[in-house]
Amino acid sequence: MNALQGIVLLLVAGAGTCVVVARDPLRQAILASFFGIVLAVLFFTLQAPDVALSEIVVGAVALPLMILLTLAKVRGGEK
Amino acid sequence: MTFLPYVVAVWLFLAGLYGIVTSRNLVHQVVCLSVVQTSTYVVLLAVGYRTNATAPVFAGIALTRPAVDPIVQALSLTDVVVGATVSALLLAIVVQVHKRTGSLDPEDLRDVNQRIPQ
Amino acid sequence: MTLRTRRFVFLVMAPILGAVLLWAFAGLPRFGHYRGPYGDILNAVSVPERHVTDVVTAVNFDYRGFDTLGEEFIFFAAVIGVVLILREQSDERLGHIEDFASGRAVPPTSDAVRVLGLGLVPLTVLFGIDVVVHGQLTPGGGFQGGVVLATAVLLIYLAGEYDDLHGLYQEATLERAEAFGAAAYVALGLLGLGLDGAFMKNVLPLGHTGSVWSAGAIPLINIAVAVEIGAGLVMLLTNFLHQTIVVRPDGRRSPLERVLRQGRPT
Amino acid sequence: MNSLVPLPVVVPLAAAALLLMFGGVLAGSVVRALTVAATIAETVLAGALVHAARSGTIVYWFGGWTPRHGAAIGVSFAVDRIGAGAATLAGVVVTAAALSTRRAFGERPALTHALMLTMLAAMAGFCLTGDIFDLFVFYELIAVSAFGLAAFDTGDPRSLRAALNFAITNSIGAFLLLIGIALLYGRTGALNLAQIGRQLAAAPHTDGLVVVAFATITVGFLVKAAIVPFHFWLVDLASTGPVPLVLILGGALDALAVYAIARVYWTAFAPALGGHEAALRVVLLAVGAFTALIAGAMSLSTREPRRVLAFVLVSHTGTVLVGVGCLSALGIAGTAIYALADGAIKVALFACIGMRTGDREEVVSGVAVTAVLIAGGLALAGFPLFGISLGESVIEHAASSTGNPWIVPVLVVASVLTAGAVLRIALTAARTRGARPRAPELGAVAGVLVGVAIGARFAAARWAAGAASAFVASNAYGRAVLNGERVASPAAAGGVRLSGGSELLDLVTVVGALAIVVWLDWVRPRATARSAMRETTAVGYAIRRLHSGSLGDSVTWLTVGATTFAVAVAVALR
Repeated sequence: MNALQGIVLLLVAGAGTCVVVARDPLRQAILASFFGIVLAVLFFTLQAPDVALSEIVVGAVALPLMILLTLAKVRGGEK
Repeated sequence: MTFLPYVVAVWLFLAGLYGIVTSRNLVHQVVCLSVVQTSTYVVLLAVGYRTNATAPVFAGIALTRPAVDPIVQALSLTDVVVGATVSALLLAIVVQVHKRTGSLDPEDLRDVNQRIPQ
Repeated sequence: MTLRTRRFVFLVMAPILGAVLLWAFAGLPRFGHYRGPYGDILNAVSVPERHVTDVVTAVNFDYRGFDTLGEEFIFFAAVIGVVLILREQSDERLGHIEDFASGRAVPPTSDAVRVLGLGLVPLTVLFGIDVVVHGQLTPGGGFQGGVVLATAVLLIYLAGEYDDLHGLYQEATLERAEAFGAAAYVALGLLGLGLDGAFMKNVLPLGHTGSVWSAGAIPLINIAVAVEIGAGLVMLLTNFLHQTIVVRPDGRRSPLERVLRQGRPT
Repeated sequence: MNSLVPLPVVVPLAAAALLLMFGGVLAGSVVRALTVAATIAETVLAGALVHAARSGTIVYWFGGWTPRHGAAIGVSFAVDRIGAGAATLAGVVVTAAALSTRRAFGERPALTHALMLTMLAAMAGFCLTGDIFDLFVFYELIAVSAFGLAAFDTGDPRSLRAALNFAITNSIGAFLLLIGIALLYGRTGALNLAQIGRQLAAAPHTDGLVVVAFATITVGFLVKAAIVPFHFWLVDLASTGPVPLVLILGGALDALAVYAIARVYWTAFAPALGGHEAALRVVLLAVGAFTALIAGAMSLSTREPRRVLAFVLVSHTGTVLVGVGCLSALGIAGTAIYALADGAIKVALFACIGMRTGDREEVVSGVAVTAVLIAGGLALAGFPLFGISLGESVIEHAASSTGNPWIVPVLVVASVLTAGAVLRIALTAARTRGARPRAPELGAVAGVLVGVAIGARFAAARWAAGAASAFVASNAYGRAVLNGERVASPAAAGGVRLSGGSELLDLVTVVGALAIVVWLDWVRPRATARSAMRETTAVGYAIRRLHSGSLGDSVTWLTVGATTFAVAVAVALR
């Protein structure tokens, strides 16, 4: 394992923990997007560009977007 | 050091599970579930990795170059799609739960109106 | 269980579960020492046998194409599920305006955002098509390209053109497109069954390795998948967006902007 | 004949896609008719495979990718009689469910029926596949199709909660399954079950990896089978979810999940773990017996009809697990008969109870309903006419002959409890003059299924012994899949003979069940009858508290169960 992989792995663990620890869903959505990007970087370093590309479009874009839309809906009703 | 990917995977699995168990917000719970799932991507890709090998894409490189395992990547791709779809479904249910109960707290969904026996 | 009991029970169990899992991982070959044989066989034979350069695509759409058929139907079922769950109930009115009765007006989308958003649409479409048709050559393919294509539609929303977009299609059209993508995958599988007795057999001419029309049925399957994923994802997002519609003073609606401007709740 | 093999999966999938494409303009009754046509087609195709597999396992390679030098490069279906029989059962049950959708899935019929079809296709693939990742894909397709149906009743927060619970716990189960698959793949470099079996057996000793891979994969299926303590989602869903979905879950899905445990064990693990069989057997039997007993007891804690049936369902899945857990051909044979007859009876019972879906104060009544409920109760009690009695006695025999005679009293008690619970609902139905059931087709469905359950007594018994012997022949399976040898089915020798049940035990169970009804409804205060929906005892209240539908509780129990099971397997195999 090279140093880059080690660093990215630790970043993944850290980012994942932050996503869990963040109890405010809006902040969590942004963190989840960041987590998706870090994961994609990890997949690139593991020589998996196909998976990395999917993770970017899904984990960093589509999923956070759906979370934001859900929050838009439920926050509107909380007022 | 070479054990790090698996430690990270176990960590993500348990951290996400902890989030689900202690969550007070359904959206948070759904996101934690997706964190649990990322542990499976990490395990799969780590299992198929080979040091100093290229990606299994042979555009412009010799076929004899050592490459990492393409199978686990195909499996992870499926896994990513599954994860996204399950999250979408869960979020849709969460929207409806909020519409019906006005709350996102999973604890508010419990059965509490059962009569206590004398 | 109370929250505290739950946390306590979990924190007792989790280290044991973690230890058990690590015990198992210790039995794997050391990281970086993949031993094969499955992946190595396919790395060696895919390029000569299937005329692809991206082996992952050959695995996904040919050697293990049946798995991917299942995967596409997982997506198919999920989209149907979301449409069902978010369908309008008899006691609901379109748009749930009452949910947004905060009394605050949402400012209209600025022209700059609109121009930028719409300007990006053709670029995104081109990029999406590029990702789809080069699936067998470079990383990417029908799934990733389909998501990118759906994003192009999303940009139109972002630019605040919801009403304009809404005129472009009806939900039934999207449903048909999604179903068509899924059905086309099945049909390509049946082609192999009909011509050579094996479902999912790639019977089309393989072409020259490295060209866009190579690898037999793989590009066609990629296109089918892109149609299904693209239409399905637009349906997913439309349904979520539909739940968040707000009526703006000038009669236009912009949902996303509201979230982004609103920030954290007070 | 060979090109028939993929069709039980392909036909429903194609039908689902076409339904979505053109079904939007069709009337509900047309959509239902088309769906039933597709499910019947699947049933007939799977039934044809049962017939075709009588002379040995049929191996089918998708894309024509046959193995090279004993290494699989594609995905295979490996069809034997038990697998094809399970796919047939799935077809029968989904057909029954599709016939009962008029009230439950009245809106957007094309969409709901398309989901039922993808679910059926996935169940068929789940039964027929010979590849462990393909098994995972179908596991997920079943789940994702079911999630949308589970949350269909969006007006009812309890139903939504059940759907969330279902989706979250099943997803975690799927992740555990996938981790197990990754472990096996890292060790063997294979996804084909037969190839994994060979590679694992070639290793000199079993280590932590094999043990934990077995544990995580099994837990993944136990979650789907709703074995205690993974059962919370099912109790919630079966007591609030849409009836057609509950029919599928109760009639086939839980049994299929246990089937998958048997399939993976006999193909991938048995060659390597064979030496530890006795210890492993005790673990599996203990889990199954615990489930049968605990859930059976809990089924008497409430009078809410669907909730009672939910616990009955869990209890009987425990019995199915006991049958598989015997790790013998006789156990598999008993399980096959039991699952077929029990599945049919449970569909009939849920069909009757679920007629008045939607309102919380469910009152069932009517002569036909009462008759089916009484027949169902007697069937569960082991009335000799039904297949359940034969299946259970074969399972008991299998457990005794593998050195675990303690299973016999456990299963008898579980039968007494669950039969008593069902007879209590029948009694309520007979005494209540509530609304008449408004869906005559459900009565017809129920009648047919009671017939199936009786038929299983005689028809299934004839082939179960031979089919089970072929199912457990790991070596022959491996040769058929990887070497393309046409291996003749082993004769049903090997000690597999099905003897009929002991009539005395059956009598004891029936009398016991009746005694429970008399005790709870006459000897004890009459108050229970009046407040049918309320828990009236401290125990009932405690059980209700435990099953309050909390998502966090379900996942906590899942963690506890998974950890305990993994540790137990590890200790047993040391």
